[in-house]
Amino acid sequence: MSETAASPVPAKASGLAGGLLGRLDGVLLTLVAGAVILWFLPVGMGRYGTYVLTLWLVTAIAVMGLNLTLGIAGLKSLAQGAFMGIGAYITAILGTKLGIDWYTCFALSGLACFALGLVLGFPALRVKAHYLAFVTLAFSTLVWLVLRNEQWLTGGTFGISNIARPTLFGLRTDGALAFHRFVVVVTLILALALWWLVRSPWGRAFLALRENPIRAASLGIDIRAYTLLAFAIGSAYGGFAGALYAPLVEFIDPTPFALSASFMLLLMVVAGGSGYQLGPFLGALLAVALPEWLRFTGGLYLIVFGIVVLLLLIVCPTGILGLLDRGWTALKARFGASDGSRP
Amino acid sequence: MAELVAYIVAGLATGAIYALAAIGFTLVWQTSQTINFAQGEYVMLPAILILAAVAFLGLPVWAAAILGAALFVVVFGLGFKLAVVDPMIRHGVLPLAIATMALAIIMKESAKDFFSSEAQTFPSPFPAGAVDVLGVSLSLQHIAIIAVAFVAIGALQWFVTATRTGRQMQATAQNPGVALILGIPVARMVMLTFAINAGLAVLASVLISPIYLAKFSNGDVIGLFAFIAAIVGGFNQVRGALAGGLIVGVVDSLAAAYISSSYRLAVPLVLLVVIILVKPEGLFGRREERRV
Amino acid sequence: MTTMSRARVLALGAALALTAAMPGSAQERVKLINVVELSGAGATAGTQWRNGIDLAVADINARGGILGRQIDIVHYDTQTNPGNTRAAVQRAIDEGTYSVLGPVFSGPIGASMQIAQRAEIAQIVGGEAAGLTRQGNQFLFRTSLSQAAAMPKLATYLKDTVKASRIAVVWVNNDFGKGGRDAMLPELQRRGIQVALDVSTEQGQADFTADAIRIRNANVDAVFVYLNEDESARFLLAARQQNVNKPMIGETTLLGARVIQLAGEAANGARGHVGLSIDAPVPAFQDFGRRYQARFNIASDHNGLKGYMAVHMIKWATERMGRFDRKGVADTLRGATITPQMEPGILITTKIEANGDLDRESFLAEVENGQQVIKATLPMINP
Amino acid sequence: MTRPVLEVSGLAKHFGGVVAVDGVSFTVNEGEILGIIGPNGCGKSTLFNCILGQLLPSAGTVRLDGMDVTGATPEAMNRQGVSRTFQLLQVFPELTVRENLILAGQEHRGSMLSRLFGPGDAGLTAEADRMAEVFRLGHLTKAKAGGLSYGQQKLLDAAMAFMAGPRLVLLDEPAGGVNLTMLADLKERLRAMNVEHGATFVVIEHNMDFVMSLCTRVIVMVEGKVLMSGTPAEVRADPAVLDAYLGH
Repeated sequence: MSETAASPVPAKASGLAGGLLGRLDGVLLTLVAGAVILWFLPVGMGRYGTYVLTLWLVTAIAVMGLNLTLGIAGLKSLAQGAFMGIGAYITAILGTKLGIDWYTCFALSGLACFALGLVLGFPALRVKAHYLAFVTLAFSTLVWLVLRNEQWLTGGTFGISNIARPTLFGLRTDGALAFHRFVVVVTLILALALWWLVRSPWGRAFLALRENPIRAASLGIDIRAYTLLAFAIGSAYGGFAGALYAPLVEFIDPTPFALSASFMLLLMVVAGGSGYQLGPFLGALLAVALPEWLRFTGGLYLIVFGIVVLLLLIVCPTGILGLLDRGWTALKARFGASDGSRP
Repeated sequence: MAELVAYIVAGLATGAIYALAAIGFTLVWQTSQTINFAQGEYVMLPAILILAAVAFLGLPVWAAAILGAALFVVVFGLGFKLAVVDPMIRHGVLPLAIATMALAIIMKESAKDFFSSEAQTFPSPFPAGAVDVLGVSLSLQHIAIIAVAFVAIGALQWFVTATRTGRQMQATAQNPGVALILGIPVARMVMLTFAINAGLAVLASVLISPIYLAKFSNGDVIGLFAFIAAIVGGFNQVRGALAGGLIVGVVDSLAAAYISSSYRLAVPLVLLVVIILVKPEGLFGRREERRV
Repeated sequence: MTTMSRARVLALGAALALTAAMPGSAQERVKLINVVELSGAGATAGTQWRNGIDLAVADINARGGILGRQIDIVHYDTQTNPGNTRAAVQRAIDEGTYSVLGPVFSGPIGASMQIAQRAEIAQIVGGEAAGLTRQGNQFLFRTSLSQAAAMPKLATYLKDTVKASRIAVVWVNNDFGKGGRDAMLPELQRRGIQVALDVSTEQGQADFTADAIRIRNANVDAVFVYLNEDESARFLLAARQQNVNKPMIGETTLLGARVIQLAGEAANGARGHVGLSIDAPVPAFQDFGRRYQARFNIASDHNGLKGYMAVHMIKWATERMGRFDRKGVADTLRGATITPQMEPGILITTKIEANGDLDRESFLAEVENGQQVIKATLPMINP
Repeated sequence: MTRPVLEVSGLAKHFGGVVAVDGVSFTVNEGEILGIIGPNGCGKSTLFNCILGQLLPSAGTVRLDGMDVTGATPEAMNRQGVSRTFQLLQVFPELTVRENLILAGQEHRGSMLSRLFGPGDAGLTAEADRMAEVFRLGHLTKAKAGGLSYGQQKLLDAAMAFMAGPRLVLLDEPAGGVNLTMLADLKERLRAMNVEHGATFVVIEHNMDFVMSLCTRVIVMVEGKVLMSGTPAEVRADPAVLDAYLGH
């Protein structure tokens, strides 16, 4: 079972249930198994370890979205950090000022980012896909300015504190472990939704517009609609991640959503393996957990981190999973293919 | 009126710095499709290297400047090309762009951890003070920056259009494939553009550090503005990058003067978006080939 | 197969975290963890704070430690990011820190103060924003005056000494600058001083020329400058270049040794209110300044002093209790007055309010010929 | 009896001062296989791109089943039942043969919503496999398209053009670079599609034998203009054609 299959696996059966069975594959199994492991992993780990694990998952959600936009559909967005910020602020403001429950805030965060993605993508993608990078660069900084300047709404540089954590069936998730498990479930649901999406005809269309938009258009694929959707759905995942980030930290201010955050998220997509479904988890692990583990190197840990990332990219520009994929292919070639995909 | 002139001159001075950074940016983009997200750090670091040479080696400033500049051009011009760009370029624009982000982290953190987390004074090659021109008080340093930047860019333009090597470089930038067929040493020309990029960064660094003070975090703003300048001017033209830098500098200065200063940063960005919507190839860019 | 490898990676992480969380083997040592901005926007302030702490720990350990126990100091960088700060403070507590030191920026403090509060551990911070001590947190302590305490002194100075009636305010748009400005404006209004020009600048801003021209052209009596040290120096340089001949009034961040060092001649004439300054007419401060310069080859700003005092606050409280008691540190500090006679490392008599605010003497100073000259000493607000 | 499917009249395309297509008019009738030949650079591919919306024509009209579709987008043209291949190979190398075929057909099935929530193959696996079989690729459905031989990729490219059950197929040099055996296969398959499914074709081709043996009618283009049109026999016999093209 290869976890590295980026390309959609066609289903044999039709219908939702049959489709699910037909689509059973390495990615799905890894996601479910990973969720089970992560459910139990923090037991006895201390709140710090649990917190870092949770932060990793929350970051991975934002990276998953960007991976759809960039890795699958090939659109360069420099605003994923800003979308995360919009989600976090919607959740924090509605939650603390209006007392709206987390689930509504979560849905609204995703929805708002989806809508903003459409509004932003429409003019940007009018001419050429790579102008999206420039427009989102500007958007990112503008969002940050609004978050910082409009103190009446966002708390400005002082941020918003005391953001409540959600309750699930009357159970509170205030504790580190309870919230971690809550995030594991949400992450699994979002990852499964994306997994389904990538294997649907939509996913195939996204891939086609990344690989060869002119050919895709000649096959009747509505380039503009799919491009906008890929960007908007990816952005919505940024919003979802933000909606979890706010109650995780219980405090937000504009700094984690600045342009540099969008750059870091981009780095995570590429370093993990752009286009691979499990890449975002590895990329986020690299960016969230590696600096924490590197703290033993003392004050120079960020330099070490930078060097590790630089070397990683020089050695395998297609990211960690790209490297594994190549290795796996080489192994298969040596020992002969055992599964259906003959070369 | 006098006030307006002062704002514009100040804007032109910072704009000239952005232009130097943006020109290097477009040069490496043209010859090797490299988007250097460490461009701001490229302008930050030379001044730090020079100061470090003064502090740790006890060199006089002029010797430190020569050593620092040479070291920088070798390591971050040629070394960058060989060690980072060459192994990655065939995998497309994105992994390389991300690698330059990592490079930016390394440069910035190294400057901070191995030299100083604080701003440092940097000796000015030009006298302080101001001159009165038609009733407008203009800073000598600003005028000197504008003059030096223009001379440098003029020299670059001359080199590119009037010398054999320069024309070869230009041919390489426009079409490496054809250049190769014409017998132009493409690899050496590409190398040359990386060296020129590093050289321009050194110049920009030496020019601004007396005013801005040398500090590890200086690259953040300069990098962003150089990037904006390159897009505004059109990614594929030296002339465009020059104009883009100057426009962004002046717009920023005027924005600080006449528009809510907490949204000052927004003005060049809004300009950027408007230009993308109205003239996507940049103000001075060539229209890249087409699809309806 | 890959599921396995991922599990193994995570298990390894868990193991690492567990080892790290195990209490230190040294029974006769005390562990202090400093969580502070060593990279990102707060790196300059955070590095000074760390240096101050390192100097304090060296001093204390050289004199036999706290109650005979040597201090083990660990610094965790926050990248000036609230999420990372929270992780680092959580880690510090999981690793059994005796008290939490830092951070300095208000945002990261806001993100982490509940954690120390929940763990009932004292957190000694470098933040000055007025709001921090208004949330009823019994475990949060400052190391400097809050802006709410400092600004009235400055407003009075502007009114009575500078005799300004129209001023320009230049502030850095981060929590420090915005907090200071927001605390200052009502004080100015109360004293009938008009703010003719309100200039917001960016953190890390390099070019202040346009701001300086604006101020030169505004018809004001004085300029209130509330920027971080490096930006203050850049602003003073730009103002001098643009011939802004108005009195520059500010706080420690305008008059400090660092600013004078950087701005050179352009700093002359700057004046205002100084809380913690190595140039203050307090021998202990000056001695600290010399030793700091000798060790780190750089002049200390107020953050260096704050870090130094933070460790000594913990030392004093522990020795006062006569035992190591995490919660007790906070209880002992609250409402205490620490004098240099009781604890030389506190440098100046410091009164800790019930809410964690501080009260101290402070100074009015002016920069003359590249030196900070103290013109007057202001008494404590509630002695 | 024979209805015109595609009517092109006065179509022109200028690039700056260069006239690539200069007032071309022709009609394609249902069930016809129309060949367009001409020397390199005579504007054949530009003509295709103008008809199919890849380029905006400078002048002239394109009608499909009598409806004016001048300047419609490529995706709109495809939805109207016109599919095409490109001169240069344009399969999706990362996808398998089956997925390439599904991709070519999926936008003609169901709605956006059913494409999201419905089966991953849009119910097209069987049809894709059948089409692969038709184009002699049945044994390769699970292989990545990038790994096929050039000729096989050309077959796949052509097969993709038929997945949507098109009214009209425009093939841009389908025989280019394909070896003789494959070529016979391809020709036979195209003819079968024409006879069995009544598909209408326009073929741009250099390979004279291929065109002459496949097409029912041939247009000769020279320097952006139509030189003549007629049956293969007529074209072969025309001295002007020989002069302009065949003679050399």
